[in-house]
Amino acid sequence: QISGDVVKIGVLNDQSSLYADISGQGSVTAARMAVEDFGATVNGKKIEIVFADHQNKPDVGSNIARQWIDRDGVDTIVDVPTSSVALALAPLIKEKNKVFLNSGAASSDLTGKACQTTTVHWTYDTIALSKGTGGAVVKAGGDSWYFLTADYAFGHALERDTAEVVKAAGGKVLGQVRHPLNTSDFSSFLLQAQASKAKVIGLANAGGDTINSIKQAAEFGIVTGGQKLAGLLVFVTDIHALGLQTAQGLQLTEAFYWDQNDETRAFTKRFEAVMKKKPSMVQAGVYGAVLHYLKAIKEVNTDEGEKVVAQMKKMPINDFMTKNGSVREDGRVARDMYLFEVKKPSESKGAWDYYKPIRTIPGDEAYRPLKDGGCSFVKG
Amino acid sequence: MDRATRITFALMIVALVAAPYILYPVFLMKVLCFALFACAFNLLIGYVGLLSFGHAAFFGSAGYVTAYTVKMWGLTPELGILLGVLTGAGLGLIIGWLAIRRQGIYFAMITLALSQIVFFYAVQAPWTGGEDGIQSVPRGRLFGLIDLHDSMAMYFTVATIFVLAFLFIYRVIHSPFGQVLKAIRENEPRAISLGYETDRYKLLAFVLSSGLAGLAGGTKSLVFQLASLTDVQWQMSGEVVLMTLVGGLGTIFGPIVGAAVIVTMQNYLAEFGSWVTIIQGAIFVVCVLTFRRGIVGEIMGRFGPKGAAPTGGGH
Amino acid sequence: MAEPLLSVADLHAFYGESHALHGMNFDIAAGEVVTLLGRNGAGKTTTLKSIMGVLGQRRGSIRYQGQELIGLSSNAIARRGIAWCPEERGIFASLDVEENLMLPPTVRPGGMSLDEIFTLFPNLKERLRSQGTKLSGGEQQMLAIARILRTGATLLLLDEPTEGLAPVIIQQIGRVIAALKERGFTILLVEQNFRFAATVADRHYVVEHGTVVDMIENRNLAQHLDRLRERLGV
Amino acid sequence: MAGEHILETQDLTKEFTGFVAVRKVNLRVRRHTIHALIGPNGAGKTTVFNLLTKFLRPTAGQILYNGNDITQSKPAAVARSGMVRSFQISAVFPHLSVRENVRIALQRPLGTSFHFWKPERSLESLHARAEQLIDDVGLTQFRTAIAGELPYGRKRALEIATTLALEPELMLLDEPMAGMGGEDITRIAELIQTVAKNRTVLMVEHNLSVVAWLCDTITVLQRGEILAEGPYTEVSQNPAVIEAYIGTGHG
Amino acid sequence: MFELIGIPPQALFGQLLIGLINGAFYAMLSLGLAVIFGLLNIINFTHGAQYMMGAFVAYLALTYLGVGYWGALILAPLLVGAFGILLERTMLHRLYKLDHLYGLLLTFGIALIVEGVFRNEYGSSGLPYAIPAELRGGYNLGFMFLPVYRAWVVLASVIVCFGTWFVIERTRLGAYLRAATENPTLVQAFGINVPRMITLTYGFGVALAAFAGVMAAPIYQVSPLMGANLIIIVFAVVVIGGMGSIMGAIVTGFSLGVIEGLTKVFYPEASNTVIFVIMAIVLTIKPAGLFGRSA
Ligand SMILES: Nc1ncnc2c1ncn2[C@@H]1O[C@H](COP(=O)(O)OP(=O)(O)OP(=O)(O)O)[C@@H](O)[C@H]1O
Ligand SMILES: Nc1ncnc2c1ncn2[C@@H]1O[C@H](COP(=O)(O)OP(=O)(O)OP(=O)(O)O)[C@@H](O)[C@H]1O
Ligand SMILES: [Mg+2]
Ligand SMILES: [Mg+2]
Repeated sequence: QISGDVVKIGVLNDQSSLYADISGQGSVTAARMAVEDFGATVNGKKIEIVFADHQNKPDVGSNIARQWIDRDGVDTIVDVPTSSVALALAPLIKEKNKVFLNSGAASSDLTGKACQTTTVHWTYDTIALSKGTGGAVVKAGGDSWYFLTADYAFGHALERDTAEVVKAAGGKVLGQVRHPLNTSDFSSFLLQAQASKAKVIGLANAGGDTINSIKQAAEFGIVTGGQKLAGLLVFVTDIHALGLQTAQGLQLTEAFYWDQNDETRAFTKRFEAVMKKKPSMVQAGVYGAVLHYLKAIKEVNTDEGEKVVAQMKKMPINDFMTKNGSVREDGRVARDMYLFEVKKPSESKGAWDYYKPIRTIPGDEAYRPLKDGGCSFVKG
Repeated sequence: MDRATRITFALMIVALVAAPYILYPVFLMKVLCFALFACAFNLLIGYVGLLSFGHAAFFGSAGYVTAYTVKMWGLTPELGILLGVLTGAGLGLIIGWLAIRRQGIYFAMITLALSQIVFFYAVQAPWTGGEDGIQSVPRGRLFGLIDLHDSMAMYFTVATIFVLAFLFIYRVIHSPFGQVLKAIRENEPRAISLGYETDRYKLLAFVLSSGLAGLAGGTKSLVFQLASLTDVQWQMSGEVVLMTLVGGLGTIFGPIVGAAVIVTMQNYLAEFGSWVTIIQGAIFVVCVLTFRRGIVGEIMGRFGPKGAAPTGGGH
Repeated sequence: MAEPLLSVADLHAFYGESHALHGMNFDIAAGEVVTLLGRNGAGKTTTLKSIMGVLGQRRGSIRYQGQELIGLSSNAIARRGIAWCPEERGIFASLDVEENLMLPPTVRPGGMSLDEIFTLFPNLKERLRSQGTKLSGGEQQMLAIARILRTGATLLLLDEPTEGLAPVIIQQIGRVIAALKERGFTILLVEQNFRFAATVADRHYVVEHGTVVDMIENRNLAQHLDRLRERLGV
Repeated sequence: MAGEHILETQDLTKEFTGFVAVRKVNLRVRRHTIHALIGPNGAGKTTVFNLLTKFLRPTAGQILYNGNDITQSKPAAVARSGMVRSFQISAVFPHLSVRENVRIALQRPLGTSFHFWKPERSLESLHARAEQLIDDVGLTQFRTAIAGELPYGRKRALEIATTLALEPELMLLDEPMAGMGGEDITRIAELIQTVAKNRTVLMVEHNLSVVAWLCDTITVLQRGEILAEGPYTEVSQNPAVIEAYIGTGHG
Repeated sequence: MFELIGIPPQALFGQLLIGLINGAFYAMLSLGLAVIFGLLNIINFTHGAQYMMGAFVAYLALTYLGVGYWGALILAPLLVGAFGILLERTMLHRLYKLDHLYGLLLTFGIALIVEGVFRNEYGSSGLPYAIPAELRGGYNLGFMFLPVYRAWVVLASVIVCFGTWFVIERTRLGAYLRAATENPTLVQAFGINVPRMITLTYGFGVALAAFAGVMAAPIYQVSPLMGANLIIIVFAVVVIGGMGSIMGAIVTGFSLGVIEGLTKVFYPEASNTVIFVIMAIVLTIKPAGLFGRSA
């Protein structure tokens, strides 16, 4: 019952712009490693990998997805950073009864309002990030916030989720400024944030916008002036782009850091052999997701989306980055998240030695409670 | 139509009928939508000499309107598309009216500016769904009968729309109106001194073009069951310029070829990942340097009757 | 007769495929004023363009002061002391009248001074500050001539300099040309208005279909008048 | 149909930033005459043309055409009302054939010019007339030639043919003979004479022999003001005119 | 009345100053574009990429050659300028007689290639570049904290802008350049080597972009796409100023910075769009832009 007698895995992500570094070819490599470790076949059927660039555009993404499923017999679509693309694909994949293993996208709606029985949201989401970073920062005394928010759906979501966390933890939100995507100069917004006298400036944006905000915050003496920055969607690659000189002291949440333990270092070593750089949490997540998917197929011996995902939800997850995690009913993968702080240049022992761990956020508290998601098929 | 055109047209029809049994229909539909879009654009640049850098506004907003009315009001596809066309034309009337008195690059820029304002609206307005766009739009039943979720049915609907629009454009170009347009492109003051209110002719041409762009946009949003910011972005306006140029500016079949080439490129290059843009760039460079009149333009220049080739360059 | 200043031999010129000059032959001695007469489309302008080197495709030979010009770029040709006043005047819109006037670099000493120029063309002096193309048709023509008088070039190629000029101005131009001849300038003049040509030129070449079909000395123009009339169809 | 004057201006004035090109000109053009506007370069002739045909708006003054005030109307409107101009710098549609050039002018009266749904065939009825006009200006062998490649003089001829196609009541010709060889001049001059029979012509021309030959009335402009007016014989004797324009001993 | 809008005056001063600073950047960037368009009639869509190259040269010079910021300010314009000259000689020079479209398409293609190559080499999320030690810190103006580096940006930009303006509008060379844009054939027939002049001009325009790139490196994200996002805005600045008008580009650059700055306070969401609103308004009122010579 394996369609086309081959299990075809389609890695669909940003190969050419904003998120190419955190996903891109790296994710493809991660997927290949997973297949390798699983063994080239599942129940005697070959496993193939294809990949493509969705340019962060929903229409391009869904176009490729359709083609893959209708014409090329792809059985699962993996990674898909950029919430808008992910949200466009989820229903499509469900309609075709294939599997959607999302590692790259942030939107918590994927397992909330927009949940699908064929979707698994693997690595992280806006809630986990805001809970991790937001919660921790408030605990550390940063109880008044001002948001720098990208005026896009994901920015709003990030701001909304974090604001809730902050309020829940007894902090207050003094205001926010919504900036257009791809703004090059943030000094004006930063000045407004400064004027708000908030203790913490939450950066509810991504990629270049985040980097520019942090760079210019340093330049305008925001941090030395006593205010703290909280990057809500920051990847290790962004830190690399900033340099420790500017990024030091920044607190952020990730699901994986290459230098956590021997297992992660081992994985990184293999990954680096191919990619010549360190893996991001998204890429690490792709590995885990693909491996788990193949295990599920092995059990149920079919590639029908619903069945496979149902099986994935039955089995616990255990790999180098996820310890006894689980796929929840709504498709959310519950696993530990980690709060890090960026080292000072003096503390760093070399290239890519950027983080020091602050605390681990256990899976059951890191994510949104099942019932609050508003996912249609979650009963109770 | 002259003989060459007739033959090419016949071949095109044959190809359109045969294609879906060989190639992937959704891909073909994408090509057709963009071909139509490019033809609409070419009507303006190729035959009036107006370079609009804001056509995405018509293409995209028509897409939104069609998607929204079909999804939210449950309109039938044909009505949805019709509304799309009207949106395009209406918007065209406003933007055209503001822009039409400008010359050359300034015309391009004012259209760009206005389309960027449309884009801003699309980002801000709640009903367009920000960068998520309007998703999982039902294709519905054509005239309440034919179920368009069957991709063949959808394909032949799109193909029909395309052919009709193509014939319409051909007729416009070769109408008395078309003649005046040519004259205006060649020497506007002279056309005025012959008693033509050139602005009105240009405006009408602009509205026709934007309406057709709307047709393309509306149809596309049904094909992909999605309307998104991509289609209102200035890059989209740029893309249609590229398609037209690659195919052959001011040639009747050029835009179609151009669209086919570019879309195919994007489609099959997608697997080259990060090399896509490089390859794309290289192709544009080659186009401009080696066959500037565009694919079709060059062919006509080489084999076609003398003077048949479009006139690249000028002002 | 001494080695001519300019000698054109078997000159062919092309616009794309269309063959405009079919073997022009003529020469000009230093200090002479020579006209090319001919109907519209005969090839007069094309001849000047070929000499100036602004027309890419040309064959044959154009020798100036004994050196071959074919193969040289137009700026090199200009530096050898040849100046051109085009048919369509070529006044620059983005420059004001003064800038237009001062634009051509001086290639030789001995050009006219501004004062001399202004005494010839009083209109220009009044309009120095206005945009070049805002001048009237005739004023533009004057400006186009005036600016090459400054450069000190020794061979002037004038393409229909009297077109659209008022009789008084035409007479002025006539005087200018005479004055220039005095100073030893050599002038190749393209004219339609042969009554004017007769007042200034030493010799006339008659051009038809891209070749020289006749040459008439100005002094015995009288007896050949009918021949010329019939050739030009006046 | 008001009066013997088809065109009248009252104190027509045009000022360009700080420079008066046309000053209080009162021009009267009698119906069915050929009227010449001459004057030194920069006198304001072309500007007057541009004012009459609304390509420039007057700073002050009025323009009456057939008795009604057209000071505020649009260029195209003026052209449609039967006052048509030609340009000093020749104006054709370079990439169209000679015949198409003329046809463009002919098709307007059909009133189908906005009909984007009608076939081109609907214009073929015009070819006969077009070719006749082309023959009239002696371009017979150029009918199908591309206008842009005609030599200068031919372009002028074509332009006149196009202007004639509009059956104008009043033709404004700006230096129609400029850059033409004797042969063409004669032909065009005769042409003008024939067409002038049942219409009015106002022309700018520097070629005095042509002016003398063709024109009934001559207005001499200088520095934007009318210097003299009258028949050629009279004007050409006027010392002021000789001094300012004609000069001694015919150019 | 500021309070009515809810912004205390001194904060507003701060915003105005910031606006001016950003304006300095727009001015510097649009300058090169204006020069190139004005003199070559080419809409140089590679400008963004060349700006990016400038920033990257700065980074590479630092990491591999140990050449610091000041060195880069010289080195980058030279290298990138040379690259520009290469482009002009090999490709652009074939396009002058053609419609703007072709130049735009070609340079756009080149931009894609360049950005693609850099992305393959250095990834998309960018590279670090710190503010040079001499220019760290800032002045406390009471109503705001003015980083030294920003002050330097303004200074440099003002010098570069007015230097360029003077050369083009007030010198003989400038007159040649302007004339050459209109009728190169004739200018060459006057004895001026137009092709070489044009090549050098393009090189200069590109060098300006690179210079701006180096200026940007310490404060903006240094990534292959840093220019792609900017080009359209900068281009808009040039258009508002009037294509090819140097003064126009400069004035518009600065004033736009200020207007954008205010928008960032009163309607931040629109701060990227305001420029287009202005462009629409300006072109509706002044068909050829603020300083444009209307045809
Ligand atoms: N740009 C061009 N393309 C094609 N043919 C041209 C071009 N310019 C001129 N010709 C042709 O070359 C021939 C000579 O033209 P040229 O302008 O030299 O004639 P001319 O004697 O100067 O006429 P005129 O007295 O009208 O200036 C003409 O037959 C003309 O048709
Ligand atoms: N747009 C303008 N701006 C400023 N001055 C102008 C403009 N147009 C014309 N002029 C000036 O007005 C005067 C009259 O110009 P006009 O073209 O009417 O002269 P004209 O009588 O046609 O001369 P010609 O016989 O040489 O064509 C000239 O001095 C000219 O410089
Ligand atoms: Mg000539
Ligand atoms: Mg005139």
